[in-house]
Amino acid sequence: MAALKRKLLLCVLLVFACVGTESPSGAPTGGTLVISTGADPDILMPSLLSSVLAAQITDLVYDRLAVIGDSLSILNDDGFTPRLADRWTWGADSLTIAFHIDPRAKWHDGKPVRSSDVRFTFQSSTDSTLGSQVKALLSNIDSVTTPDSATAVFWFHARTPQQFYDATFLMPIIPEHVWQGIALSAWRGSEQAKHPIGSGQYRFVRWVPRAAVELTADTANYRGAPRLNRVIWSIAPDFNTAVTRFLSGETDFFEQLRPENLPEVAKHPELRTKQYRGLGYIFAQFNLRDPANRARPHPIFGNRELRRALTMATDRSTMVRSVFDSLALPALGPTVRAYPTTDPNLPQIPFDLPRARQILDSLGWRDANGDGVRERNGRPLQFSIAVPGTSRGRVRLAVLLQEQLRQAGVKMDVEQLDLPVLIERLRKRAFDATIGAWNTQPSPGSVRGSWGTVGSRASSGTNYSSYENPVFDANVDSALSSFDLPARKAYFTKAYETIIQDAPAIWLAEPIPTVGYHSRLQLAHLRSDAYWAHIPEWWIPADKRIPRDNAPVATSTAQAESAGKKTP
Amino acid sequence: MLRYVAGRLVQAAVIVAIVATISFALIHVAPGDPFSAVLDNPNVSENVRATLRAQYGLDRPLPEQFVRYVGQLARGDLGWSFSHDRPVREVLASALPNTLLLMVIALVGSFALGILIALIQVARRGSAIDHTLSGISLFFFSMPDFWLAILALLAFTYWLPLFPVGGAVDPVMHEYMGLGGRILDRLRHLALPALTLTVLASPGVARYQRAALLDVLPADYIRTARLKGLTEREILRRHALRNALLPIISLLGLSFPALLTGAFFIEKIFAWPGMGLAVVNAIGTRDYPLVVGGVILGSIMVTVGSLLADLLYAWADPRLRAH
Amino acid sequence: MLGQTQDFEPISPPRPRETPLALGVRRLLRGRSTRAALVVLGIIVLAGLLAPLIAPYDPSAQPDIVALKDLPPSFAHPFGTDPYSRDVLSRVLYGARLSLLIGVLATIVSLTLGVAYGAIAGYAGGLVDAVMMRVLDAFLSIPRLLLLIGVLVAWPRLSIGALVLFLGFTGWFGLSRIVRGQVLALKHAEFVTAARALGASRRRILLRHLLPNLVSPIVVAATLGVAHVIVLEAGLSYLGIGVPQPQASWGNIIQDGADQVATLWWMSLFPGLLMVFTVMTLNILGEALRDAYERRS
Amino acid sequence: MTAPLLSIHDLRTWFYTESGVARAVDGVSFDIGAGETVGIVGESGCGKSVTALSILRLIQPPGRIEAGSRIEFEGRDIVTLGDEEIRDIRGNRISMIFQEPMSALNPVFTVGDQVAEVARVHAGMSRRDAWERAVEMLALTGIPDAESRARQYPHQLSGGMRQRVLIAMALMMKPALVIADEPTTALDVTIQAQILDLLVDLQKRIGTSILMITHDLGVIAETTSRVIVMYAGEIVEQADVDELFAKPHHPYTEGLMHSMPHIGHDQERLNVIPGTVPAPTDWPHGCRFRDRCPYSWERCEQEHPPLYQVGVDHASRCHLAIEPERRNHPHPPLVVEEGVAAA
Repeated sequence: MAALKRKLLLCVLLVFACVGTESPSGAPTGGTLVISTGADPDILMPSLLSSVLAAQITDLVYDRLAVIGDSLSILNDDGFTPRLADRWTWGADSLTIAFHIDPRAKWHDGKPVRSSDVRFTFQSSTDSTLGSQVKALLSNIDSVTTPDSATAVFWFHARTPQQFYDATFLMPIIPEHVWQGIALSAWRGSEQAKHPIGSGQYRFVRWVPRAAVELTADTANYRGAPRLNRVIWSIAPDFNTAVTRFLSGETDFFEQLRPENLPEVAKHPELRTKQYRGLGYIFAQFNLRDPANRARPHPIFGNRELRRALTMATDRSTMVRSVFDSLALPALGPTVRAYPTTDPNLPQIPFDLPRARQILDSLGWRDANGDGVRERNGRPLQFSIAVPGTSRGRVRLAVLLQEQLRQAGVKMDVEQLDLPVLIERLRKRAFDATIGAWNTQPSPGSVRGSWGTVGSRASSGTNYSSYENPVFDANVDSALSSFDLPARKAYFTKAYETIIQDAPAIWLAEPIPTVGYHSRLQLAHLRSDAYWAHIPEWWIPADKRIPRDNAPVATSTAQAESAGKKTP
Repeated sequence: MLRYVAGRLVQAAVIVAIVATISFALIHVAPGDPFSAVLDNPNVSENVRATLRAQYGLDRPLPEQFVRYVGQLARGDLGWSFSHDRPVREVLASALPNTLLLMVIALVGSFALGILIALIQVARRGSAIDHTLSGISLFFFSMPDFWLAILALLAFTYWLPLFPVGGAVDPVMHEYMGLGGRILDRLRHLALPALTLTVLASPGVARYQRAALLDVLPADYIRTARLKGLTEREILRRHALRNALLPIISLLGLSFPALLTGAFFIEKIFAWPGMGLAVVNAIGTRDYPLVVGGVILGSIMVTVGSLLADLLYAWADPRLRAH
Repeated sequence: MLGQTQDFEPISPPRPRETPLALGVRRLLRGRSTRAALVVLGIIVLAGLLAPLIAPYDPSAQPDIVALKDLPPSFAHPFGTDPYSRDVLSRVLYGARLSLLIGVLATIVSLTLGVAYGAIAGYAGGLVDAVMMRVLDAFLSIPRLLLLIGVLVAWPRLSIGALVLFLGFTGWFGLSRIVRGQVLALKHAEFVTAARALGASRRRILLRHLLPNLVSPIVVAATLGVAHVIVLEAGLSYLGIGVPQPQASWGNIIQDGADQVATLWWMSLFPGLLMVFTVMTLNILGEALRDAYERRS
Repeated sequence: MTAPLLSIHDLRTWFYTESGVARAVDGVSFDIGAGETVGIVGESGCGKSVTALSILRLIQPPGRIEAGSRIEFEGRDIVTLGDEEIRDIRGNRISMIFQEPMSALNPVFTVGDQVAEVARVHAGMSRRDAWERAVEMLALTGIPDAESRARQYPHQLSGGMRQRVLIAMALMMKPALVIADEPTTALDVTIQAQILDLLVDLQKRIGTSILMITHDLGVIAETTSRVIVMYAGEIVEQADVDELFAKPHHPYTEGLMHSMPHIGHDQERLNVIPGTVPAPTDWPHGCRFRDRCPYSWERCEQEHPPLYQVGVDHASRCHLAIEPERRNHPHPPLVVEEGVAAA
């Protein structure tokens, strides 16, 4: 203790001296990573969260049974590496998988991780009282049983290529003993959802809303200590402040640079940027059904030719360059290039303004009164597009689209809405058009929900366009049940071709996520679905540390908890 | 005096009651039900919705809702902020000290600066210095709050990075600082917003005070003072300023709304975690209870401020003190 | 300036046939800064009115969304371009039009309400007056911006007309107090008593005798009111609850560039400067008017 | 006769206003002997108050005492004194009493403080000594219970009391000259007489000279020994008080006499003389009174009359001095008062 004190004193005296210690594995540890972010997490509870930041934090605090490989293959257990489960065995009919829990695994409060925690996680996630968004994705899992405290067996309804993915990826495991006493309906507002206790390599220290979230290395972790001592998210009130904090060196890492930030970053020799392939795409989506009466087609967008004409009138690649510069590519369709099943040469509806005008003319939409807007039977070709006002990229795309469509004689009003209001309208299908963005998961199967008939008919479905084409559905289903990559790819390609030609949306952009980081930071691979997945492997060389790297670390759980409780 | 205070207190209570009525009307007359966003939001938990319904008694007849609402207000219950997932009162209470700190510094700073400028101007009235200062005052006086704040941010955090960007403390390192470091950290973060608000508020004070001094100067008693053989300086300091301070106390009361408004924009732009930032952010998230709570609290602050100013005036003016 | 010597009042007796307004204007035009302010304001108003003629580009045209966007000020685009490659100068000119229009219209609404309320309260007197004044006190103690935020958040997606109305509804409190004071003072003035003795109707007294005496405070309040509304509108637009987006107002243009202030500084600077000049000239004029009238009375 | 206490020579105080140069005082010369009481009488705007203020150099911009003017006091020319020296004279050697005792007192200080301030400035007295002296002085001016009155604020005193406070303030340093500018105009009739008596009484005790400025000939008659009549920035007549009342020479003085109200009858303007004082920016050529004068003839239009000697120590700025027969042919004034037509 006295020695420790002396050491601390030394730290204070020699602020710039480094106190790197060696971890058991021999890799140097120490250092603080400060990530700039522009908003608070919503809730630090894996089955309830919806913000990306919350996912980053909980992914580091909680563990899954196994994690997906960097190739993002979802086929069986290809490329998956052990986490909480140190090994697993498939049932003979492949309808069961038995996971063996790593006996060394402990929760951050010191209790061991047991198979009952896995079962508890599954049961709570699929309980409709909780209202988890994961529930729908877990439909193929019948149940989880626990023959002994170290074994959790997943029982599936059907044999599918992504069984293993469903069982492991979708559910970070939560501790039963922490949550069981709380009614499911009260989870959302609970203290536990603000002070997570997991089994990951980082433990939670504090969350001061609008200021910071701090994690510290779980030095006693069953997988060994992570290399960085601490990870802190510095929460700025808005995007620009977040960027400025990064540029000024107040933070080390910024997760999503905008094109206009690149020259700024370039002015700082100590800063670097790095791109990785993302899983998101942005599109202008039409409501194909009449908002007033869903039984009827939409008076404008019900017509496939008209929708195709709108796509034709849109110079997508120029728009993308205008808004994202080099940080995005034109979107291919309802998919991203990172999937191995995506053909990067999918045929597109070309930009052809004269042809678009021709089509609109032939459909009877003509500008008879010379006001620049086409009309048919007295109804002008006019609609409003709803965009979340907080998303600058989408607002910009909408304003550009407005001008492009104006040239084709289409009047589009841009309506900026607050995100919750917009989501509500989409859910009720009470909209004409919107600029949407999907951040997909490693599985391309999510397209079923967002563009398939299932997602259109189900009350909680996210196919807001109500696009329904059996050809598309059939090809997606075939792809998802196929174990052979070329076959999967062929089916998906057919499905994508179908939907692209039906044009329920104008496929706008596929952003290329670009992170900025301080050169002292040694990054590991940035995984497409979660750049933060490998944060425990990031490190800062001892000779490049700065005072904040050596700030004392909260070590014990008790300390961590009291620090957590301090937050109002 | 006591009667006067009592009268003013009653008046303040009436004001708060009317503000409450207005806010109630806003909630219920507004076409886009301000709670639809909450009540339909899948991310809002059932008990929050239940609280909201109970709070506003949304399914009861209007008069009953009103009585309920006023009762809750009287108990200091401003409802539930769903974007913060905490009672509005707590959100505002934790933000209020920051806003008050900003306002008090700006108030003291702007009055000191404003009076100083006015004294300089009046001492050299008609000179080039007077005209220049008048011009500068008017220029800043005419500046929209948010625009000056944007410029200040641009100038002193981007172009000339003297001050940290946003917040009340360093979000990362503050926890790890010693006492001295923490104080320094706070001051560094406070400096720019407080200075900006001071600069925004000073011209009004300077202009008002200059006019007040000039109003006083032709007064016969100033001539009397001159006649006694006092120097211009003594006259300005002893006789004129003392009299011109009375209108400045009225200005104190009048300047609260402007100061609060300025604080709103400044908090937004400098991310200063006060009630302005809370309310402005609540606009974005349509957290209506928080917005209304902010309006009510802001009005109370203004009312209390002008009440204090009035009492101060009554105390400072011998003609009123006697009664 | 001759106030020093009380003996010395009647320098030049007012010309008998001059109306108060004409006298005010004549007094007004004497100051150098006032004349300068009038010229500057005139230019800005004219520029707003003639925006369609003098704006170098269509304010909503996006000539080249890749090559011409985010351009700093240059000869071709004196105020630069915005992220949609639109010409900021043209937008600022059209913005002047809208911002001034909103300012004037909202002020007209305020004046009507303020004069009506103040005149009624002052003329009625007694309990009615007392109640009306207490209500007014309450309104006065709600900061106008806060009140507007409360209203505009409750009424999302307002048309510009409605915005004008709300700006007007929240701007009459101060004036009505002045009007009430004047009416109260004038009510017992000899000429009103005389008119009443001669059997003039209440309406006639209000219109023929009281209103003309209210002209000066109204003109002053109007001038300063327009300035205030312009600033308010810009502030609300900056917060995203003012003028809806596709239209350009000064506040809107600043808001367009607000999330990139550091890189698109010209989008904040120029509309802001123009706004400051407008408000400044209006303030100068308002004060000069006040001086002119106060010296008369 | 010994050298006069105050000797004013060719005093010209002009105001440079927006509408032109207002020659408020335009070549005034007179003397005041030690212990003497001199009155200046005239209508509003005739320049009598500006003359008084000029003596103390209290003219504020845009007003200015023109070069060539001389105000000799105790051997020094006030016009050219430094700020320091003039301040030393103010309140000390020369003091002044105003018309409005309410506004002349600072509302936020007690009256005792204000009286004491004079002693602190000029005698360098301590706060305490000055206060005692002030109370003494207040008592001397006939304020009952001066000790407690001194602790009161101006608004707590009656008008007469306030005037006494001002007198106490003025006499605090036993000045050589007190200028009383309409000291009784704002007061009740009964108080007026008391205050005048007090002034005369104190003058006798202290031996100070008084320059009494008023529009009220009654006050003049009661208090002064010599009278100066001012009109349009000039002295139009000057004589011993008895001489003047017995044999007024200037038609303006005559007019004043005719319109003289009974003492105490407060009347701000002597409306009986038709017409108004012309604008100081635009004095008429020739005689400045001619437009209102019942005797005026061509000479009055062409020649600006000098001060004619019309008796022993009696001067008048009227051409009647050389064409006395004109007095027998009065005619109605030339100018109808402005605004009469409109009324």
